[in-house]
Amino acid sequence: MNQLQVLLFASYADAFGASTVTVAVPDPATVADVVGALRSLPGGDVLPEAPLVAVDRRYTRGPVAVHAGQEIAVIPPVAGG
Amino acid sequence: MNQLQVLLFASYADAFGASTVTVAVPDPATVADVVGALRSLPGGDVLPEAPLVAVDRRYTRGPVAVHAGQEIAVIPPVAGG
Amino acid sequence: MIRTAITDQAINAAALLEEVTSDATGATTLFLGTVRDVNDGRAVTGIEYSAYTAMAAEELQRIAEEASLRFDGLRIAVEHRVGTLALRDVSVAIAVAHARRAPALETSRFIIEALKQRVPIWKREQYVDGDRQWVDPTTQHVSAAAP
Amino acid sequence: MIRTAITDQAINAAALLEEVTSDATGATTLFLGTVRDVNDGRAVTGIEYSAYTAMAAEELQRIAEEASLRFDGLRIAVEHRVGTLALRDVSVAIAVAHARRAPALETSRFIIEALKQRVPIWKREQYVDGDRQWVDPTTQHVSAAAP
Repeated sequence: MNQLQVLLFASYADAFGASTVTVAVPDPATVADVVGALRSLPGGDVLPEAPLVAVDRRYTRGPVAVHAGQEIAVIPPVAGG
Repeated sequence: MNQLQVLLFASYADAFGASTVTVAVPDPATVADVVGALRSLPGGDVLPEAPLVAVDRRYTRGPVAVHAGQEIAVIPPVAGG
Repeated sequence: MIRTAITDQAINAAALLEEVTSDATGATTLFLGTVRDVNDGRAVTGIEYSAYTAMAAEELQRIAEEASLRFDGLRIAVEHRVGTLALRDVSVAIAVAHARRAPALETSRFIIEALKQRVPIWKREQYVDGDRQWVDPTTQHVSAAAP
Repeated sequence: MIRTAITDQAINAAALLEEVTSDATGATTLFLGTVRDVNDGRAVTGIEYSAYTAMAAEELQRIAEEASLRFDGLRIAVEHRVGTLALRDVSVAIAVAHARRAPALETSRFIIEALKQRVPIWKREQYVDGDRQWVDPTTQHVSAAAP
């Protein structure tokens, strides 16, 4: 297992009660593993079926691998403008 | 015959050498009569086959009647903006 | 609200923005036409705008009123300047505000397109070599002007 | 030219207009998003904008760069504000200039639509009754926020 830090924002940060959480995931891990680990934490039911995940400040699509040292963020529905 | 004043602007005013000209037209007259009379004046060859004509500050379409007392203007291609 | 004007004064774009924005609007758009340095491949030093002022004012107002029928709650201010303008001077300003962006953006476009087709305003470009020519958009190039 | 920013300062729309307009541009557009007094039927007193600032800055820049590929000679300046905004405060300003109006108008629209879809910024509305809620555009209404 591997410890990964995940950034949270807005309604997700409120739900988890933190703007950063640490999750334990298999090594190697994918974005889906991170989301699955988040879902098991208190507040995890705020997450939709397929939340947006950004790695190193870019949106990911599909089964992307993640590893320690990357900037991983779960992105609530955006509402800029 | 009737005397009608016609307003000219921009390239048409330059071509006719005046911003107002008086034309003699049948009574009753139409917009086409006004344009025909203008065409026979010096500078009249500046006019396209169907120049835009405004009566009382509205564009006309088709065989509209005109009479003295109305504000008659022949409108060069507009270029606002 | 609708306000339109043909003016011989410099256009204050910031004032138009202020005028249309209200507590109820969430999107404000501004379109500015400005004098640019090249047209049709010739170096332009300025543009002389002239108008059939009485009709231009009425036609511009009619356009804004037609535009206002397309969405509820639009706020519209339009000014078109006449006279001799230098490079970068604003010839036309169209400010539109609405609760939502789509009506504001679409109305701005509607007004500039209609203005260019219908409002009796003409421009004579002044070139570096001292020549001046009336612009004829229907031929996509400038037509020879009387001297 | 392209300049984009996420800022916690008030946006100076007139400065953005000035920045994008050049001797070579003939059309300048400005889009402003402002805080309005009602959303989803509730009286709003202000909006708190927050961002994933590092990514928002990068994503906004990517959007402007994508937009700039669609037409030659675009000049683009975009600012999005974060922090607590009051009624009428400007949350986003998009200024675009081009020699001709169609590229300027279409680019402005392209940028605001992409920004709303992609830039990681969130808003929490503050209501007259003291309640606050995060806005979720994907559900077309506000979702309950943690207290």
